[in-house]
Amino acid sequence: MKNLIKLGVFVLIVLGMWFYTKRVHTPQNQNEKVLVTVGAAQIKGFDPAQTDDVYSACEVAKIYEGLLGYHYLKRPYELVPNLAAALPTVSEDGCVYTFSIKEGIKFHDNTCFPAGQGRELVAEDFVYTIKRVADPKVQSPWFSMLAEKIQGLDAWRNKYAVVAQTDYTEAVAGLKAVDRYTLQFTLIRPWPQFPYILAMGFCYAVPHEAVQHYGAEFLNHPVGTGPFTLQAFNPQLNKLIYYKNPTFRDKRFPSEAAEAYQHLLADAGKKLPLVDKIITHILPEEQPRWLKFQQGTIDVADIASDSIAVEVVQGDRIAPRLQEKGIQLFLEPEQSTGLFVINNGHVLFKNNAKLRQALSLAFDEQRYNELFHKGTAVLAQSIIPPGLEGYQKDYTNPYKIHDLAKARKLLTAAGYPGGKGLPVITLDVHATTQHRQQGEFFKKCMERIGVKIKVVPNTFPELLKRIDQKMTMLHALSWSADYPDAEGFLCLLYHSDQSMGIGAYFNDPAYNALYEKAIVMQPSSERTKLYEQLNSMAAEHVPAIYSVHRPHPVLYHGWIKNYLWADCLYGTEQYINIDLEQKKALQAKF
Amino acid sequence: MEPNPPLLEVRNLSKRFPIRGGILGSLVGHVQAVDNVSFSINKGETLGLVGESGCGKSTLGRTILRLMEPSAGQVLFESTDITQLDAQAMRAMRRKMQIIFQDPYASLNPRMTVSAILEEPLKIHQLYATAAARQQRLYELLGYVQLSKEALHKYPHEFSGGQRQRICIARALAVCPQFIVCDESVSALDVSIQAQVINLLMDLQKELGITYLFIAHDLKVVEFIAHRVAVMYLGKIVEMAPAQSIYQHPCHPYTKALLSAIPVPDPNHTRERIILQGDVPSPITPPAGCHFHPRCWKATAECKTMYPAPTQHGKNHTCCCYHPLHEKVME
Amino acid sequence: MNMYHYAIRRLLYAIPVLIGVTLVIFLLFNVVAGDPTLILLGKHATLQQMVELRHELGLDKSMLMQYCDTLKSAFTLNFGRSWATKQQIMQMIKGGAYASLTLSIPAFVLASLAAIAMALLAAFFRGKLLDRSLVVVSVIMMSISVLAYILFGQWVFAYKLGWFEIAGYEYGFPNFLPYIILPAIIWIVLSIGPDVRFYRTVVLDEVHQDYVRTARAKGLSNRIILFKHVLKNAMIPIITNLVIQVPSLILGALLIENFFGIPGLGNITLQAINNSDFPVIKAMTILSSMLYIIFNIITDVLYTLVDPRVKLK
Amino acid sequence: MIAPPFPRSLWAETLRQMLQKKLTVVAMAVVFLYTMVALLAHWGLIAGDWNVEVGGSYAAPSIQHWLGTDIFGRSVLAKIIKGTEVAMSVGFVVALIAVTMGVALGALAGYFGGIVDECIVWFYTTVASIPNIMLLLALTFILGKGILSVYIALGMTNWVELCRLIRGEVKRHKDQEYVQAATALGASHLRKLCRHILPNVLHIVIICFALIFQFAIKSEVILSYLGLGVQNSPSWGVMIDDARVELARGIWWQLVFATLAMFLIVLAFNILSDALRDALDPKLKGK
Repeated sequence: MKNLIKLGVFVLIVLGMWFYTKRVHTPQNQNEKVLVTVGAAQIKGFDPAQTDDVYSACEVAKIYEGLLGYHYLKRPYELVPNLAAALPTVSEDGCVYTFSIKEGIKFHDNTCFPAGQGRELVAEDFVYTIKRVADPKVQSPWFSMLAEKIQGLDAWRNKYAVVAQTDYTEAVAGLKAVDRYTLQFTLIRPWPQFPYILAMGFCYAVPHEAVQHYGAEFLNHPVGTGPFTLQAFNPQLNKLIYYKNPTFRDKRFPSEAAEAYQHLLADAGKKLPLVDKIITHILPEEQPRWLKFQQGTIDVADIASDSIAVEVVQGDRIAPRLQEKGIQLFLEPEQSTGLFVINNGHVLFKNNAKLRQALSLAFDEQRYNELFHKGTAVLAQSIIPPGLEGYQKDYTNPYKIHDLAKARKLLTAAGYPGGKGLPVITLDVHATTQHRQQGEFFKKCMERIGVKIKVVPNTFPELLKRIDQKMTMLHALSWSADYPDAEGFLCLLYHSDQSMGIGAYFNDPAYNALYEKAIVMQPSSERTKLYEQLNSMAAEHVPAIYSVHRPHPVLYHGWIKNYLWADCLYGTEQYINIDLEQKKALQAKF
Repeated sequence: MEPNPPLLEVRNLSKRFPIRGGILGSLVGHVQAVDNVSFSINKGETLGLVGESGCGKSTLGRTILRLMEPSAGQVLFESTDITQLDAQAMRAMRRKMQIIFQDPYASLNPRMTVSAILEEPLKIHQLYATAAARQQRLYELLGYVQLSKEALHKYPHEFSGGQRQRICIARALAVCPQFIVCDESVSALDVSIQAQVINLLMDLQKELGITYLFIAHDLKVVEFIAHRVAVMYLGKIVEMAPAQSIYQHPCHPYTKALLSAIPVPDPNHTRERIILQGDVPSPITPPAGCHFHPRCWKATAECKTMYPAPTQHGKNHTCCCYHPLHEKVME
Repeated sequence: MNMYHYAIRRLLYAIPVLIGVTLVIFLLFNVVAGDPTLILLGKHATLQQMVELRHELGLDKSMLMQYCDTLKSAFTLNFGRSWATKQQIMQMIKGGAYASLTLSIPAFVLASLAAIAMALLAAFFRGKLLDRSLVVVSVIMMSISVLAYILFGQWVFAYKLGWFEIAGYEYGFPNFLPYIILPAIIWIVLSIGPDVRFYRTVVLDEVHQDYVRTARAKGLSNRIILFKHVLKNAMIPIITNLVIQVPSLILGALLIENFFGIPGLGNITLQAINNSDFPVIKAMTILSSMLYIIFNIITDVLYTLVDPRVKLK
Repeated sequence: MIAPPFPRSLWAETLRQMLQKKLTVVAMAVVFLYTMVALLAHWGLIAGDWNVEVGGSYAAPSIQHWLGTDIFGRSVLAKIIKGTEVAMSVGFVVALIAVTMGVALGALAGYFGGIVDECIVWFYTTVASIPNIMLLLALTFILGKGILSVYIALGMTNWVELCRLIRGEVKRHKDQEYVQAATALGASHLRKLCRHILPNVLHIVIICFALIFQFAIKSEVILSYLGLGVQNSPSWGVMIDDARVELARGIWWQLVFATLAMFLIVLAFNILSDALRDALDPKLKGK
């Protein structure tokens, strides 16, 4: 009995503490604008050169900035200068890019600088940043993007691959800081996509002082020029708190907008960033993420990869029960293509276009769209997603019409009447609930023409490994744009032994020749034609079964203003505003 | 001198158990359970082996049957040294020598019926070709131990202690052994049952000519059955003599002490009662000299230095003592 | 043999076990599971980069040398950096251990107290309705899947009823308290079933001992016998059972931590599994094996210390 | 002493004792029912059509679809029935593997002692020291995925406790007089082990079998959560795992019914193993 009493007392104490902490927690500075967001995966540190997943890239972009960026309110995407004073001047031959850099940009105040005062950003910082990506000691996953592109960089890298200490003072011909604010890149051959690359995360300016000061721990001590600062990153914290950067330069909210975004101009001309603080929760499971959003404790929820999206988004509208609470939906098609990639190097599929076509015809993308996207996705005809050059709105892939009779006929023609003689085909998927269900759906589709599929779930690295080692027959992947140029998609079917891409291992001489011709061209209607031609080749050879270009729904609460999502846009939190009045009013409804 | 060699002869038999200790489990000593024991048993004879618990008599019994491997010495059965036999030959030899244990509860497998228990030895040694012949043999065995045929289909837990011991006897008899070690076979039974079982064993000896090594912890039990008696103390046989001789003229003080512990069913009978001082010493570090000297009322300095050699005190009466109670036993 | 010899022997015996553990881990993760370069370099990797990286990680050394590295890391507790997050593994583990322990210690203490109390109650009312229902309830609690508890608990109690935080964690006392309550309750519900059953039989075993009969004969009340005498003696198996559970506290509850966003060791492990992050998996495995071994030794030594009946073998 | 009308082995005695308790009988009935369902499903007599779409995606439970439908419009009822086959086979095979390993190694170690014993003890201590989840993971790395690796992985991680118990018991029984008697009769090692010792430790095996059976069924959920579970066949684990992304959408039926199906059989096995323990070896309680 005594034990029971003790137990009771203990429980009471714990409950007391709980109520106490509840009380301590709720009051906040009512006038502080705090944006609460959520990430779905562990953040892998804050080193721009190492960050290669979307979730970490979003966090890095709050702190670091690049030479170029995209206009927040214009579509199609428009490159705008960010740390650069203006867009670069390009030489006649398309090989020399010259940038001038804005003056007076300061790095965050940090102990790595003398007196803790952030130093001014100069052209030399970009030279250092690019060299760092190429440094064999850093082993940046992004180097392949720059490989054989910039004059002298590959030689520099190869030299230090066998030397213990990399010497950053050794000059690289193609990377030159002409003066304090002028930067010059010299390319080996024309590369029209280069400015897009400079807008990507791994080219964000990194101060060498921080890298030297923190050494290997640099990834936990971000020092950038961006709108927000983070004291230090603790990987064991599922909650990141960013503060407005007090030394941020005078950057203003844009005052021009595309037709569709005119309503977002209320804050035009205001100094950025607009919020004082960002809190980012990391919650790997879908259920708690969604429940917390519904509870109103998370402001913005990117639900694109969640199955909940099916429930919430009805057509292009939000479910009424959510609308009542003032929840807003932002829905744009993603520049991505969902694929059931065929390993074209596999003995079964190599030189057997009919088999590939039969599978493609048997796949019921309409039903797929309904089940997994409630019909909101765009059915994919080929590899290029809508919104990119080369995408043809009216084009219909002859092998993308769901036609079982034709599929059976082709299967017979391929030598496997009714699936007879065909081994069980494996389909490797990422082992998440949703991907597994998608795999099962694919399996059910193929069963109708007598093709047996076995779904094999993998962890993501395992999946990549299997693809890389050409161990898969089919695998499900989704490819998203890194930059707004269809080249990023078309290259996936180009034969190259450099990197695996999506692992299609497709090798068609006609396609390869056309691709080589197109990629060195500056944007033009001629290039568009070539892109279209490549796209329809990619459709009819069926190196992969294209499923859908999925929509990207994001939910946010009514008090969040200026919210916008787009594929290549990172670091957009600086534009977001919070209506504190409305927040009070709406939160009363929860 | 007998014209025939003895059925069983034990020569200098020893059994040591290693003791491990220390951090690495190295050898730190031995338990000398059986120490250089020699004796022989003639065909049709019963040798009673008596001693306090822990003196090594059970170990001796089991070592003779090679249920434990001896550390040294020989066991000759019909002039064959069984300690040298390989597994195959030993198995064949086991037909000739059997054992009956102390605890009739632990010595029968509770998961087997009596018929399975009795049949097992027949199967192991492939004694009867047909099932019917085996069945017949089982009935015969039950007859020997005076159990009914119904017993065959029962499980051990359905029997009383005495009945179980009969089953054990039947099992031992199954292979027609010439020699049986009775390892305290009656100690766990009630006194009335003890007598029954002992009578049974004696009847069987008459009928089948079996030789017994009868192990017990007091002299009384052995009195009726044993032709000769050996007394054991701390791994050594201290006195061995024909039954009559030892009961009437115990030479060793220890034997005397054991004898004095037997109650006599006569209220008028008075007898000097010897109560031994102290406990049995540890067999790991037995006392120097005569092992019995710390408890002996006749011990002298001599006893503490060297173990006494066996001396003859009459026909077949040997004793290891410097101060025997009877110098010469009357014949 | 004395106590210290025994303890030292047990410790020495741990060495072959530890070697066994590292060997198994090494075989599984270095030899079988293989190449980390893709995990590290991602989809843009080039062949040359892979070769460079293998050299950097020492994967081009001989198997024996690699095993020595593994062994060395086990003894120096220096596991290097994670492949997936590039973080110092010991640093991750330290942070994770804090979060895990803030959940598991209160949950463990409460669950144990509750289980002991329930076991005593059950033993006190042996054979009565209360006893039987306690046993049945604990069996029922054991029979439901963890995942179901978590999903329902979070949905119903945290979201629908709003009693608890849905998910999240904050370092520092008492900030973490609101976040650990629901996970702790689920933990308690999960672990109380087997514990109640175990403790109940332990207590009942003691009840059958002679000293209880003597105490009864002296006229002591059932309550005093149960709490004063029985509990005191039953403490030995109870404490042993508690100590043996300690290593599992440190690893935490994999699923619970992941669902409630608690950045503990369970969470680290699961992330590592999902990322094929072998150094982290190896470190976690070696550490928890070592803890298991150490706590087993502690239990054994404790046992002999407390209970003179146990012989030192 | 009045002899019973016919002789009873200890096993028959146990059975009689167990049949006297209503709860135990119910538990046995549940196990029997599940076994029948599993067998019928295995032979394709029921739920052979689990893969057929019978209604719309995620239809709530109704008259037509008693337990609702899943994402593809397949009947949850049919999936649960088909899942019974998977669960029972996982339970059975895992328990079989674990018991075989545990008994074989435990018996060898306990019977022969010496170096054999030392090696086996070292082996199982090593295995016990490695957290189960890591072993499962590593084993599926090696074996690939699928039901076979589920069997082996769970089987390989659940034998240690049984091995420890069997080793102790065999050690104890080896020195019992009935085994010595068998030695004296010239029985071989194999005969002593199989005919004498093992039947006397079989009760532990039976109890552990029931415990491992239910534990394996429960573990399958965790494996499914990690993506290492049963593939290409409906299993309760996968259905519960699906609820991770379904429950928040208000789709509760897969989770509830799969949990319920699992709950019943696990509960039945728990009750049964308790009853077996009470009847066979009261000393083993709580182990």
